[in-house]
Formats: sequence, structure tokens, C-alpha cells
Amino acid sequence: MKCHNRIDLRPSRRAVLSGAATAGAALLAAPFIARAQAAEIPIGVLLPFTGSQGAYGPDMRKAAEITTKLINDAGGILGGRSFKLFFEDDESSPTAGLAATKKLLEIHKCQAVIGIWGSPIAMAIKNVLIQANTCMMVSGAANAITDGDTKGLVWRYQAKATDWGPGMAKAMLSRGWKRVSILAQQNPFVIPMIEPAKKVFEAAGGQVVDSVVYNPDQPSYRAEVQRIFGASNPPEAVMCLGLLTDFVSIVREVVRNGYKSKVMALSIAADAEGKFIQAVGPDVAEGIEHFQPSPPLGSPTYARFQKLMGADENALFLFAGNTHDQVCTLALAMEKTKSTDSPVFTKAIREVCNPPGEVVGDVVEALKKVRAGSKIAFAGAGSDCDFDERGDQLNRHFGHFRIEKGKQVLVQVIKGPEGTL
Amino acid sequence: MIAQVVLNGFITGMIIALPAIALTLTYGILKFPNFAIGAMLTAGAYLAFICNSILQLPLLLSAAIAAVGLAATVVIVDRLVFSPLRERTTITLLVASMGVSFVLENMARFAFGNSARSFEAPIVRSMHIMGLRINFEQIVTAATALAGMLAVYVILRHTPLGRAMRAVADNPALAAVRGIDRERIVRWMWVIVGVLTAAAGVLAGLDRAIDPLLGWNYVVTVFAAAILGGLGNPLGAVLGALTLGVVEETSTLVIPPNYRQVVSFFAIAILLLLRPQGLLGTVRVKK
Amino acid sequence: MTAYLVTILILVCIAIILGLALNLQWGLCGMVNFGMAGFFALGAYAAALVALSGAGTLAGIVVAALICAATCGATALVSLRLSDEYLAILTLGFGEVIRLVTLSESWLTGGSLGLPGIPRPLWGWVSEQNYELLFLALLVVVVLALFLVLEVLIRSPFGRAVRAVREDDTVASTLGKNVTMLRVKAFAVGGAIIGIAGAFHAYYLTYVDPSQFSAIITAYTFMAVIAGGRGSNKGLLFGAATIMCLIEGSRFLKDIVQVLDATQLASIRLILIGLGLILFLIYRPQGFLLEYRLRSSSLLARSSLNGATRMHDFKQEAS
Amino acid sequence: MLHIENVGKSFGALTVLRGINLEAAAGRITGIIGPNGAGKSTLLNVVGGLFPNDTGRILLDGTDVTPLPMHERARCGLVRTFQISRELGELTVLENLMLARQAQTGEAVLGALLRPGSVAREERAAVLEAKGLLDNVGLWRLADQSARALSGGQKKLLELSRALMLKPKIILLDEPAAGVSPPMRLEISKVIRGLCQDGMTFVIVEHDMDMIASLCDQVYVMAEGKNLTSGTFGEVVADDRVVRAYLGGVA
Repeated sequence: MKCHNRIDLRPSRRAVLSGAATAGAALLAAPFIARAQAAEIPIGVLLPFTGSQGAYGPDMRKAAEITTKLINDAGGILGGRSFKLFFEDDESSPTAGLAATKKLLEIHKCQAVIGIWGSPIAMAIKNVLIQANTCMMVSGAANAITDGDTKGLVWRYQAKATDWGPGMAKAMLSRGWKRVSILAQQNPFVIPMIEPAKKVFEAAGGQVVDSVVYNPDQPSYRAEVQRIFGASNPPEAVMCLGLLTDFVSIVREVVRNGYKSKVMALSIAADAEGKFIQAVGPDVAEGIEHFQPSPPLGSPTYARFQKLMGADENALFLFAGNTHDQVCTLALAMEKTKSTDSPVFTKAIREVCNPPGEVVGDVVEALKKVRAGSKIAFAGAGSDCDFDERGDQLNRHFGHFRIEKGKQVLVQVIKGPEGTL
Repeated sequence: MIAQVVLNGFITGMIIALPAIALTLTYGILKFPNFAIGAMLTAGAYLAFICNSILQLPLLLSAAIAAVGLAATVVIVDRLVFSPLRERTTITLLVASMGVSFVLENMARFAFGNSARSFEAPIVRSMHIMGLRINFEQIVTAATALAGMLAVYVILRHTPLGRAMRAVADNPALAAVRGIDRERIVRWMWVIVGVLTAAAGVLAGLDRAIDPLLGWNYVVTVFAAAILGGLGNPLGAVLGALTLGVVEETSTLVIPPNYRQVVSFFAIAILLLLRPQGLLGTVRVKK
Repeated sequence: MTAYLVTILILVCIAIILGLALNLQWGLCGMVNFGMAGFFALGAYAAALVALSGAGTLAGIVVAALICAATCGATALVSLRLSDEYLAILTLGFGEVIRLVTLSESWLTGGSLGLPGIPRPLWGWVSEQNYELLFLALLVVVVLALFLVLEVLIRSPFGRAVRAVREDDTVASTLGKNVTMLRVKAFAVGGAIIGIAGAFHAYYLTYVDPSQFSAIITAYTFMAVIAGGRGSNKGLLFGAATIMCLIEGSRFLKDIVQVLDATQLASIRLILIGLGLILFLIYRPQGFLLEYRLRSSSLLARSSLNGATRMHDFKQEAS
Repeated sequence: MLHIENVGKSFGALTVLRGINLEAAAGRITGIIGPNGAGKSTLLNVVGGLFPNDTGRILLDGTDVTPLPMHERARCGLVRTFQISRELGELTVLENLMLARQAQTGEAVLGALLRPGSVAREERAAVLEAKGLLDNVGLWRLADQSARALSGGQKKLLELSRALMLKPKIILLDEPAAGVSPPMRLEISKVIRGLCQDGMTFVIVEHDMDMIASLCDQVYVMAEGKNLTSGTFGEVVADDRVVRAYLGGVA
């Protein structure tokens, strides 16, 4: 005795299963059809395109692409080999970032993985890359990324999180703001800034009135804004440590309530490659100040980079410049060592970046000089590109800006901690 | 300070009340909790954003177009998704609404990316009345929400459509016997849901920034409000929303603000333990 | 290539374990769990903390399973008098609470920085290059063991009673079944399995942080269970594998389709997943495979050990 | 066997039962009749434990079962069927029956996992027992069908067999003839009578007077939530008050 509907199901079930299997197989087989040429050097670029950090990926992608084109058009490296970039979306999720990294390593045989914006993603894939002896260039700020034995493979193109806080505090003190409050998003690269910033304020005789940490993705931030800005004796200024979406909500709330405290934010929120002004309009943005590890403003490399990106001289690229530098230093170090092997070429990164040597910003020219055997100190579009022995950047510039009439006006440049080179 | 916080909570509650009414109407008539309510709210906000920022129409007109557009959208969604599943279990419909939520939210993401957007409406500074800061947008919010609630009340109580809706909600079999076309009622219900949700989307977009996660951030609270009021009861939904708004905001005076969202969860957990039918719900006897 | 496949398979295995849990809770017992991601996080953090304290990875798995079982059981108990849709919102809210706690209580969870350096089971047994293969093997053994345990449970009188509760809890009560206990037990066992999945996730990534446990995990798990066939564990294996193939496969899609940017591709991917979910519900509500049902012949065949003649009689009557 | 004392029940302002008394003798079939709205089904629900009673108590074989929840009353041997059949549709006919067996080792998670031998033994015993019951009502050939696929009458028989599988002391039948074809009614009556001859006790709520007349030793008449009268079927139909109650109910 058999159940009838069970028999009826069989052919269609098989069809569904085999259909799914074929689709899966086709998808898995696809890369081999479109396989890269042997002479090309595959480089993985892991960036956020979706999820909560999705807004930050596209500019970095563009920077990586134009820089690569620059190098390849000039004849590439190692006697005519060119870079081939493979982009992957980390979906703002460490798990997805890990799977993507494996794909970059195993399917595309990438010689280095660069980009890597979010700190949690960097943390999740760090071990994999170290184990695979592959160079990793990150834009994330969390100190822990360069902790531990990295075999010299992990390089940070960003200031450490603990360096941001004191810099920002100094910038605020220089504006004469001594009574301040802190409003921060619960976020791995923001949280480590708070304590060092407080110390700097206290050392300078200032006072941190109140500090509130809020969660990302809340329907409203009214209660937090009310508590910080609407305090009975409001602070002179508020250090707003958040990202774009929440900062937009916060500023609207502040402006609409007519709170008088000044706002000092991270450029990642208050500029965000122009998206902040686009979102709130110039009137609301007027007078907001922001601060962040900045590109070497006014340097020829940065000016050229702005042009390459199709932007005017006011454009502030906070992460795209770092991606540009990552591609450049990869090319220089590979050319220097004549090797695409990570453990070999990473040894030369400090050699081509740190002084002493002739300061060169144009990567094509720098490549020529390296080939000619001269000692150079590459200076990038994201920073001067000097590294300590842990792979952390030294001599970072921090830019302090004010938004005036919808434009970024540079207030001052603050130097980050100098290390022994 | 406390008065200000209570006022803020009240306004937040007003924004939540509109989708909560929509949710409770759907539940009353179709007997399933519509998880897509958040994504519908997002869709409403983006529709208004298209009219306002891209086509440069005034915000009020944009909101009206968004309301019509979203009403049409949800009627189509019902036709394609929920109507084939009409006779299936609550949970099937609930999971299907999760699918709808995915589709709507990501259509917005596809078209506009992840960045925050805002309406082209100047931010007006707040007024001070009796020591309270009241801003223009709060007045707009309160007025819109009250108008929406009043409209729903009038429709449900004083129109043939409303009577038919209540009949279908109370006893679908009896309503069918009396010659009420259930599908027509369901269509009108979705129209009301669309209009209310679009209005809430515009208000939420004015209150903060518009991004693909806009509505999702409200989902738990909207559900909490509707459940608190007793699912299926529009007046209860309003009360639930106002209660939650005020409780969430005032809770920040005693607990860390980042735990604010937990408050609504505990509110429903405790209420459901004491009164499983919600604040205004009636006991449903299983026969 | 192999290492990438190993990674995908490990992620598939973890997805399968989550699916098995949901299949027990929702497929078999009809209790919807929208807080999967929250319980998963709870398991991962519990295992991570235990393993980091030096108590060993096995202890981590056990503690994760126990904690998740206890919280799931308590949730089921709280929702005792509530209908399904209330349980849905209650579990969803619970997931939110877990997320907020992992974010805010940094003294315990590291806050948004997370917990790095989580030890791995059987570390050092093989070379580092082969470790992931060993991890996969271990995970496959765990999946098989859980699969067998659940198959035994589903086919047992317990499974029957749980299905009866799903169909009609009043009838189950009138037949002497303690509906409360059955629901609590089924939900708790499901919770224990989610805890195990969380532990392996934490061990595989060696790092946990709140951003890993977004609500999308819940959506994927429901998708896997629905595609596989609610109630069928074998179907689930296909379901979870298909979903992961689609999710990871779309990475390759983007290597071919160059027109759209990554954000748009990712949103298309999620749109497709949403559509797939809806289409499955409408056109193939039973999924790939059907849930287990007792066949009279299977039991009677076994009872033939007792006496061949009786067997013969039954067969005649049965035909 | 079953002793109902002064049982009252209200839903909010609506009082449905006002002090019902009833005595069902062992090995007999006791009928409950009355016009619509008399509270018959509510009485069964209260006795079965679906709703708690407000007043009075319920004794089974001298034991007070009033404080016990539904499933424990079932374990005491009190089982009921429903007016509209409530088969477990996704379970097979056989599974519906096997479910009702009490004290199964395999119903505990650990029992199912750790004592496969006992479970298998019990399952074999259960299937044989179920086969006996299903043979008795002619449903064995449908054992592997979904219960949902059965006809209305077959569902009633399934419910009855399922109740028997529990090895109850008493079975409360809620309108066993409702929605069932006339030949099937006779079949159901025959099965009930046969079971009674084997010593089973029944309480039947029914509108089909032929069935009540042919089966019941003792008939209780309820109206407006109260006992109206009781006696043999002949006695109660001769009672003017009963006739008036029915007419009133109809009007």
C-alpha cells in the first residue's frame, strides 16, 4: 500500500533537485570560464557594498580601479605584468567577509587582499590570511587588528583608533571648548576613542560633562540628543562619534530644537564624501566641524588623486586615498623585491615607503625610480605612508574641517603621534 | 525635563500608531501579523522621496502621491502573494510577509543605495511653549497621525465599508452569508493600510533620515504596540503605541538609553503574561 | 579551490544545524522562532567565553547547548498561553535583547569590538594547512549525529506527540499529552541544537562580534527549512545546501555580470531570496521532501520476528 | 462511575451552566439531550477540562478530578470526542491511534533516545492493539492514509477508536452522529453498543433521538443550563416540560 501523492511528487521533486544542482554547478564553474591570464597578478579587494556600511564601498572600489589602470597603462610591474583586481562584498558581515576572502584566495589565487574596511571583518579574516601567508592591507582602525604575531603580513592604512580620540580632543581644545560631552555610536572603532579623548580633556583642565553610547539602527536618537544637548547646563561642544545615517538624524534633531552646543563630528559622518551635505542640505550642515585622519591635503599626490576621481579640489576622500596607497605600495614592494610572494614583498613595504629617500607621490614615476635602484619614500593620497614595525601608520595627519556654505573648509591639520621610523 | 521627555515620547508614539493601526487592521481581517509593515513604510518614504527630491514636487503633494502609490503597491502585493495563500495557516502568511519585506526593502536599496537621504523640506526651529520645546515637525506629525486615526475611526464606525470590515473581522462566515464580498473588503483594507503606512513613512523620514532600514527599525516597536493593544483592535493599537512611545522615552531617565528598545520587549512580555489578550483585546475562545 | 569549498561546506554544515533546530521547533512542533539569530549569538558567545576561560572547547559546546536550551525552554514557557503570532514577536524581541546585551555589556562580551582569539577544537592535531579539513570532518560528524538523533526523535512517540500538538493541542491534551511540557521540551531541544551551531560558528571564526548575528540568519534558516520541506530533515539537507549555493553562487554571478554595481547585485540577491521564499510557499508548500510518517508495514515487518504466521495474516488484511 | 455535582460555568456576564448534576453508571450509556443552547457541549468541555468550572465538582470513580488539567483527566481514564471531528490531519490514521497510548517510554526525549529497545517493543505492541481497534471499525485498510482524507463518518469512528486506545474508564461522545450519513449512524451505534457490552461506560450528547432511544439506559434533559429531568428515554419524552423546552427552543 503506497501513499499516492508521494508517487506523484517524485518526478517533479527530482526535477527541482537536479535543477538546483545544475544551477549551483553552473555558478561554481563560471570563474574557470572567465579565468585570468597567467601573466596578470590577481589582487583581492574586500569592501562593504551592502549592509550597514554599504555606503563606504563604492568610492574605494573606484580608487582601486583607477590606480590599477594607472599602473597597468604605464606597462605594469615586473616587466610587463599587470594587476587584475577581484572585488568582493563583505556585506558588512564578518561571516560573509570570511567566505569572500576564501573565494579571493582559493578561486582567484589573490596575492594580497586589500580594502578591508570594517574592523570586525578584518578581525574575522586576519587568521585566514596570515595562515595563507598572504598580505593583508586594512583600512580599519581597531587596535587589535595589528595585535599578535602577524608575520609582518598585516598593514594598516589608517590611524589606530586610540590615536583618533586625543587628536580630536586637541582639535576641540584648540577651538576653546573645555566643557564638552560625548555622544558615541556603539561601534568597534569609535569606542576605543572615548577614554583617550577624556584623558586629554582632563589633562588640559577641561571637563567631560556627560557621555552617552547609543546603538546603531535605532528609530530615533531623540532621547540621546535630549540628554546631551538639552542638559540644564549644556556643554560648549559635543563630540559626536557616529556614522552617516545616525549622524544625519542627530543633526536634524539638534538643529530643529535650536540647541546651541557646537558639534564636532567624525568626517566619516559629517562629510562622507559629500553624502552628508547632500542628505541634510547646506543650511543644516552650516557650522558643523569635523575631524578625521585626513589625506595629505594640498600635496600634489592628493590633488592629482582628486582629479583622477573626477572630483574638485574641495572633495575630501577619507578612505579612497588609502585604497589608492594600498595598490601603489603593493606595486612598489613587488617591483622592489621582484616577487609577488607576500612574505617576500611585504619585507620591502617599509623600504619603499619610509624615509630616508626621495619623496615621490606619482606611482608611475616611483616605479621607474625603484627599477632604477634609487631609494624612495612613497607619499600617498591617503597619507604619507610611513609604517612602524607592527604595520601601523605613523605621522598621520588629522584634518580638522568646518562646513561653510556647503563646502569643507580646512581649519587646521593636527599631527598624529610620531614614531621611531 | 520630564514633561519634555513625555511629550517626545508622545510624538514618537504618534508615528508608531499609524503603522500599528495598519497592522492591527490586517490582523483583524486576514488573521496574520504582517511583517512586511516595516518594508512597506520604507517603500512609502522612498515613493515620497522620488516625488519630492527627484521630481521636485512639494512635500505635501509628494506624500499624497506616495499614499496612493503605496496603496496600489500593497493591493498588487496582496493579489500576487497573500491572496493565493489566503486559506493557509497564519504562520505561512507570516513567513510570506517576511519574503515580501525582503523584496520591498531591497528594491529600495537597488534604486537608491544604502546612503541616508532626506526630503527637501527646510528644518524649522522649534517653538517654546510653557517651557517645552515643540517643533514644527512634531506638530505636523501629531496632526497627521490624529487625522489618520480619526479617518480610520470614521470609516470603521460610520460607513457601510467600515461596518462590512468589522463584520468580516468578527465573523467571516456570517459576513459571507450576509452577502459581503470579502475580497472587496480586503482590497479596501489594503488601501487603508497603504495610505496609513505611507503617511507614517513620510513622518519617519522627516523625523530622521531615509535609508533602506528605515522601516525595519520600527518593526519591533510597531508589533509591540499592536500586541500591547490587543491585536485586531485599532483603538488598542493607538493606546499601545502612545504607551510604548512614552514608556520608551521616559525609561531613558532611569536606564541607559541604549537599552531603550528592550523596554518595549519587556512591556509586551509582562503584559502578555498577565493579560494574554492585550490591553483592549477580548478573550478568544477556541471552539 | 578545495579550501574555499571547505569553507563553504563548513558554513553549509552550520546552516544545516540551525535548520535542523528550526525544523524541530517550527516544522515539527509548529512553534515559530523568529529569534534564531539571537539564540545563535547566545550559543556563540557562551562557547567563546567558556573556551576563552580555558575550560576547553568541549565544555564550551556543552555550556552553549545548555544555556540555549534553558533560554528557549523559558521562552516557550512564557509563551505558553499565547498563540503562534505572539511567540513570533516574543522570540523576535528576545533576539533583539541578545543583540543589545552583546553590544552594550562590553565587560563580558567585548561590546562591538567582540571577542577575538577563541580557541579551536582539536587544534594541533594536524598541520595548520589541513586543520580546516579536520574541522569540517568534525562538523560533519556532529551534523550526522544530530541528524540521527533527530530522526530517532521524530520517528519516536515523542515526535508523534509533538506533531499532534502542532496539529491540535486541545486534542493532544484530551489524549493525555502534557502539551506544555511537550512544547517546552521541543523548543528546548531545538535551543540546544542552535547552541551547538553557535559554538561551532564561534570556533570556526575564532572571533565573535555582534555584527555576525543579524536577522538575515533567521531569514536564511526559514528559507532552508521551507525549501527543504517543513518537517523533513533529509529535505533540509538539500534546502540548506541549495540556499548556500545560491548565496555563494551569486558571488560568481557578479564576476560575469559587470553591468550592475555591488550594492545593486546584493540587493537583487536578497530580492531573489524573498521571491524564492514566496514562490515556494505558493507553489510548493511541501518543499523538496515530505515529513516522516509512520508506515504500518514498517512496524509490522519488524514484528514478524514474533511470528511469521501473524505477519502473513496482517499482510492479507492490509492489502 | 462519573459523578457531576452542582457544576456551574459563566463566560463573563453569560451564565451557561447553572448547577448541573449528573450520574453516569459504570457499563451503561448515559444520554444528554436538550434544545440548542442548553449548555450540553459546554458541560462536556467542562468535564473534559477544556474550561475550568466555577462551581461544583466532578468525581471519576470517587476521585475528585476537578483540579486536574485536561491531560491528567485523560490519564485518569476520562476521554472525550468532539462535535466537529478533530482528527490530527497530518498524522496517519494509525499514528492517530498510536498517539493515544498512555505511558509510552518514547514520549520522553531521553526515553526515545536511550531506550530504543523498550520503545520498539512498545511500538510493536501498540500497532497490534491499534490494528485490533481499527479492524473492529473497518478502518485498518486506511491505516497509512492521512486522517484528513477520511470521510465524516470514518473520522467519527477514528475518534472513537482513538479514545479507546487510551484504555479509558469512560468516554464522553459529543454528537457522534452529527454530519454523518444514516447508514454510518447505524454503524456507529452498533460499534458503541458492542463496546458497552464489553463493559465500556459512555456519556453521549446527541440530537439524533433514534440513536439516543436505541442506545441509552438513562437520559438527562438539559435546558437553559439547568437539569430539566432525567429517566429512561420513554419517560423523558413523555414529560410535558421536555416538549415545552424543545418547542420554546425552536421558537
